[in-house]
Amino acid sequence: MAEVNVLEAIRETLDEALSEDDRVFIIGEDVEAGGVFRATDGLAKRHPGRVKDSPLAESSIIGISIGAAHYGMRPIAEIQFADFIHAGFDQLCSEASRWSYRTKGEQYLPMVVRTPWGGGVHGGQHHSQSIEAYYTHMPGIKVVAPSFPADYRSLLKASIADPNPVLFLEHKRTYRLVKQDVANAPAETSIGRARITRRGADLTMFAYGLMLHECLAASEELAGEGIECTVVDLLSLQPLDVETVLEAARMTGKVLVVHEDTLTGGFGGEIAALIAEHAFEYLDAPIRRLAAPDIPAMPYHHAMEAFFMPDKQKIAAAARDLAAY
Amino acid sequence: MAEVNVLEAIRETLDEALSEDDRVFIIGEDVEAGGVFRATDGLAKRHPGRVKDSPLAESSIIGISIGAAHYGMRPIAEIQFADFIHAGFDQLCSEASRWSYRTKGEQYLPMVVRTPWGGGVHGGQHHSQSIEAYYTHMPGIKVVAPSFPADYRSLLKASIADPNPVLFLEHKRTYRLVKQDVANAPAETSIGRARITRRGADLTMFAYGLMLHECLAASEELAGEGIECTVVDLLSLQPLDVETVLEAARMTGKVLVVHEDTLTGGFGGEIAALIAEHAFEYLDAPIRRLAAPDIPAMPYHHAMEAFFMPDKQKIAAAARDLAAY
Amino acid sequence: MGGYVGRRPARHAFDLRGRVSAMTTEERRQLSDAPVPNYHLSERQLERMYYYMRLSRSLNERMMALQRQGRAAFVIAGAGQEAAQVGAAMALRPGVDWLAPYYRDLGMNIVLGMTAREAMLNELAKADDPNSFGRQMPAHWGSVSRKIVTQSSVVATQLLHATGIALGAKMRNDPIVVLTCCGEGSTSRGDFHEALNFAAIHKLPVIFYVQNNGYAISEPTVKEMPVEHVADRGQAYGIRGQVVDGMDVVAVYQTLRPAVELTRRGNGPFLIEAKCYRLWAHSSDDDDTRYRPRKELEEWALKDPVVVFRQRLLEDGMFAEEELAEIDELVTQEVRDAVEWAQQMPDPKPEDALGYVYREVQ
Amino acid sequence: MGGYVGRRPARHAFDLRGRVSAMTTEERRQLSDAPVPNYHLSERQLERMYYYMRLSRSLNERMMALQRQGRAAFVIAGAGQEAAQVGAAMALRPGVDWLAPYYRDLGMNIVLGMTAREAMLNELAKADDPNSFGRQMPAHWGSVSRKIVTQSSVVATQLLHATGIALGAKMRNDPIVVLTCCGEGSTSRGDFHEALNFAAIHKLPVIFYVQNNGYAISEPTVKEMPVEHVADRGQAYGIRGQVVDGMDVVAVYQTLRPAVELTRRGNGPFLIEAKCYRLWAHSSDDDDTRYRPRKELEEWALKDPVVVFRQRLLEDGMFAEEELAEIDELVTQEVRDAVEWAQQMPDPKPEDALGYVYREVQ
Ligand SMILES: Cc1ncc(C[n+]2csc(CCOP(=O)(O)OP(=O)(O)O)c2C)c(N)n1
Ligand SMILES: Cc1ncc(C[n+]2csc(CCOP(=O)(O)OP(=O)(O)O)c2C)c(N)n1
Ligand SMILES: [Mg+2]
Ligand SMILES: [Mg+2]
Repeated sequence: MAEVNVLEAIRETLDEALSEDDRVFIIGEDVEAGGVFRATDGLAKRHPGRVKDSPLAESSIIGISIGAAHYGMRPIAEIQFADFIHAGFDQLCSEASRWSYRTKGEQYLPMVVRTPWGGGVHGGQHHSQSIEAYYTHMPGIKVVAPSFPADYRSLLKASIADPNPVLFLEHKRTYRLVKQDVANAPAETSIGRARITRRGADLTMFAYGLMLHECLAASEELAGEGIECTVVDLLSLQPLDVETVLEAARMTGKVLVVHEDTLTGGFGGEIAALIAEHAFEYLDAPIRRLAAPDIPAMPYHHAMEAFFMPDKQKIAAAARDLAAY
Repeated sequence: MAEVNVLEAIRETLDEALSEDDRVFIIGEDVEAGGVFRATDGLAKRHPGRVKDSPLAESSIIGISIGAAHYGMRPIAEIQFADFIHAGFDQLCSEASRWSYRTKGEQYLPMVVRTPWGGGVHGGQHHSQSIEAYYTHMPGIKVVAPSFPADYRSLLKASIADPNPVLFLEHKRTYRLVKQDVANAPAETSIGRARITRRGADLTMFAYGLMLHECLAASEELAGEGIECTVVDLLSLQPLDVETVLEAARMTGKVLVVHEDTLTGGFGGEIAALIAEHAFEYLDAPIRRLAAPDIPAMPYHHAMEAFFMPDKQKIAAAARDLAAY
Repeated sequence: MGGYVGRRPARHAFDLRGRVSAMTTEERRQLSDAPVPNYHLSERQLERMYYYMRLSRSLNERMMALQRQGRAAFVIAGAGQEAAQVGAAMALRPGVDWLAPYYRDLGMNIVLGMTAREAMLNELAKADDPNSFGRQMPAHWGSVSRKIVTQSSVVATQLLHATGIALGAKMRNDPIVVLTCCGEGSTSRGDFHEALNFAAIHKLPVIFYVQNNGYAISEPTVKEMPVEHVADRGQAYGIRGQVVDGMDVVAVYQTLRPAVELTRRGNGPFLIEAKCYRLWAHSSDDDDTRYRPRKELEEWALKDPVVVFRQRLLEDGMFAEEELAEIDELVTQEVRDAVEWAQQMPDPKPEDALGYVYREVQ
Repeated sequence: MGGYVGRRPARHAFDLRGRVSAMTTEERRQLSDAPVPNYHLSERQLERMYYYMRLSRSLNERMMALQRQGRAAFVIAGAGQEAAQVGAAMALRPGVDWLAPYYRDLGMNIVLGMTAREAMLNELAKADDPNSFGRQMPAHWGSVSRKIVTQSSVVATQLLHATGIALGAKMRNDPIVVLTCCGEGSTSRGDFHEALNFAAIHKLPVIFYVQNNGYAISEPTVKEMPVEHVADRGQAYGIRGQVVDGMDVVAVYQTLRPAVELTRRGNGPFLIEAKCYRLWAHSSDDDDTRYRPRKELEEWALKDPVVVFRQRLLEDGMFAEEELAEIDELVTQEVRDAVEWAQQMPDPKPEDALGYVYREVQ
């Protein structure tokens, strides 16, 4: 049986990449000891000198990865929590995202920045954040956010092989929670492709990360009530599979966009706007966004955390409303 | 005659604030010599010790302003170009935006970060950026982006008086270009209020900064063709005047959102999404966004710069299409 | 250290000062405020030092126990750094000077007036936690009345806030000092550099106090810096760097005290490094057996600052065993009371997640 | 300095090397590769130095003239820093060593092979500008073949890129050196600290080369740093800090040359500060009369590195006036040709704004 969880899928993929390509190396805080989530457990020993502890300085982790990628290495940077990537924002925005553009592709950066994002682990304000909206608004950076172990595997592979900077988002709540029989998983996917994970005629949900699982759970429940949902796993947020997004919206005419990030300025706005412009004639109802409230993500106490996060119940409730419209 | 340009309106308002409240001070690069755009010209001499040159370090400009505001001062930080604020992203996101939230308002930060944004001045990739999308997605920060001198004045005053961190965006192309007879200007506005600048029944444009002027110019032209436009000056992006936005969308049923920032993940997505959800029944056409293409902002050569930026012609063309829908 | 009683809220069950006066039957135990030879501290100060350190440690122990029992979600503790924290905080003028601490600084908070009950409200993320009302993880301190600056989890950002406070104070001719703390690993961050640079250029009244506990999570100091001492980093800014034995509360106090007053008098910033040791894992989430040799830990455990200080007070004849045991017992009761009390206190309601994103415009 | 001819593209109208050989009628002028006493540089090297400096200055002068005529939008120049740039770049092995420069480094680019024509394509943002094809402002260098790293306008970020290149090279046992440059003001940024810290911890082959020209736009050095020398900042990392007279091209070369080779041999990073002076305003947009005393400028103008080096070569009898005049004339022609040629070259088309946001997946 080849059932693995998200963390195992990541660790194995990293191990393979280190074995297959000696330009690949890992850099980040505490990665030699295995990282705080153990994603790099055992790799320092198996690949001596190629798993490198960095000082506690995120701008340097990104900036040095840029230099190393430019030189010809294939760095995989780990930012311990997505919440701490902010100090590297400038290196990502001013530098990594523009390297190819400003040299017309003569200079380029095959680098990956992996980071655990999202909530549901009592991480409080600084160990729970969703950061995708900042980086999907940064042409030149790719942003990937899988939900299932097999996709973590194929997209991490693709990210390492990609000649561009890829922000690889790992939902920390799913690390050990979500398992999959990888052998029987759907075919490998590639960066820029979304997947219609479930088909139903009544409405279409869009999600990624933990929320994809909540959407699937809600859909299951709704099916029992006679409401059939289409669920789209976006997988890759930048580039976004706009065709699949529009097709899935047109299929049902009713759209529910779900994310864990706060509402205003969140990535859901982009999805909604695309649909409102390019699938307008097919719409039978207002485009509904379900997201966290506009407060700094996310309170620590479990009751407030639960209030903050969208979940199966909240999704099902929104979907019922929408279906009844 | 009280005609002043944007720069003069800002300078006079800063001067007044320094005179009226001895907790106010200015900090930033080259501000003592007047700043690269001369916004603080003469202020160091008129207010000794209260206009402070900082070292070339943006994280410190923001972080020190946070400390000073916390202590009880009213710092006005200047970031020389919006393009260089990125190194201060962490201090704004992790700290300034959460100060009040994480102490339930017991601790708070009356501070302003002024910065020149936008293109059209041959500033190339790093002296032309639009940064509003990053900060409108940061609950706890207010974001203001006026278009006319009188609004610069009243909103800068309001920003300095505000007990929260305010990002005050000054469109550098308009600094000397846009003039107004301030004495006869519309009434003072406050943070969180948009203004319907022009009324017309055929379609509604939303814009801010330089693009607001381009929208007005396009509307003038379109009026000659019999297309009557409503134009909304958003003024304050966070908090956004959602009511006025929805009202203006409902008035015409056709919406054109314009911004200078790149399309994907731009603030226009939020406007479009709000309308697609809350004014859906009133819509007679797809919601159209006109924005810069998804490339790192913005190329230096004037031909490519012009290609990048939306302008009167492009706006008029999009509006004609929309009106004909 | 005026205002000692005043700073302890009335609901506090155990009043060390009350206990001390009850104890003064014997002439020799009339705790004096005069400096004791070899210590340059008074008996009263020494007793307080021990009490604060003991309370800090006991609170941390009890928090960890609660976490293991599943009654608290997360603990990050100061065990091993009590001397560094208590000695430094006692050099401040409470209610006057400012503190921009870091997560391990429970000991500093206690010196500045945090009660055991408040510490437990914080640990349990209760609605009345005065630091963040359950909005932040435990050990993210903050208090307006005690002049303790709210903080995030992002290390080293507070060094800039402290610098900004010092700038404000200097502009207002306010004779205060700002003490700000971080770990040695955190000195790798750009904000450390930018803060020290600015503070030194403007000769601001701020003390950068680095508690070098040997590790940044799993990374030993050599992975964070190419020089032997954090204090060496001061040379880049012309800032006096000082190293002090952070396991010795008396040495810490004696180093910080003159630094605080010199800084207050306008001599500009200090960079002080307290060499100490993280006796526990990084946090309740961390398993330090993966990276830290047990032998090293055992050696350092012999230097446990609370134990060593107790021993020294006894050996020097400053206090009798019973006297210290009485403090220990007092602390035990105080902590027990705090846990029982705090556990009954209300949790935040789900909707308490909302509000105060912006402070209302007056 | 092999490959000198090879690095000059064929389309280049004037070949200094050709000129040199045409000149060798007189025995004494047979330019030798042997070190000259007092210089430790060969005649050939000295001639090149003068030529590079002269060309750099003349290009900058012509660019500024074009800007004043409205034929170029923006100029940021290296005037006053030619000695610091040419002396340093000549210590590198071209095509082997890497350069992560900053905007003023026209002189370095010339040493590493940039032609006058290319410099003018860049200034005029022409479609064929090899640095950024008109996508970036002038003086944002970059060349794959010359190992010059693309850069943004954001100061000091390149120090981390250089560190990353050095890390890669060390991992691959590639015996290269990375030279990276910035101004003194830029050393205030966090990225400076993070780069030096990492490079020193890992003993990487990178030289941090700071051209201290006295100002960061309007801010004199005292507003950027509390120590006298940028080189002092190295102490925080145990990095050898060196100060060199950046107005003296020979001194610069003699300081950089051993540093480059020591670094190549694994001795770890250097921090070298070249004391020079920004002879012009910050850029074509800046009016330095607002903040810079004319007297100071006049004093420094007497030390103009191009003039002083020319004088020295004459006084020491290294070259005759006619010989240097011939180089001057050659440069004048070269620049004139470059301007004429570049102005005819195609501008980018509007749609050239698109494309290459991502490199195609192979
Ligand atoms: C900017 C940032 N990056 C990473 C982390 C995760 N983190 C929390 S504590 C820590 C180590 C801090 O080490 P040190 O500064 O020595 O303080 P100590 O915990 O040892 O007291 C790390 C990496 C963080 N909180 N902030
Ligand atoms: C991060 C950042 N902030 C501000 C600027 C604007 N700026 C451009 S050059 C400069 C001064 C740089 O001074 P210095 O490092 O001494 O270099 P110099 O120009 O004197 O050679 C400033 C403030 C910038 N380019 N990048
Ligand atoms: Mg530590
Ligand atoms: Mg300079």
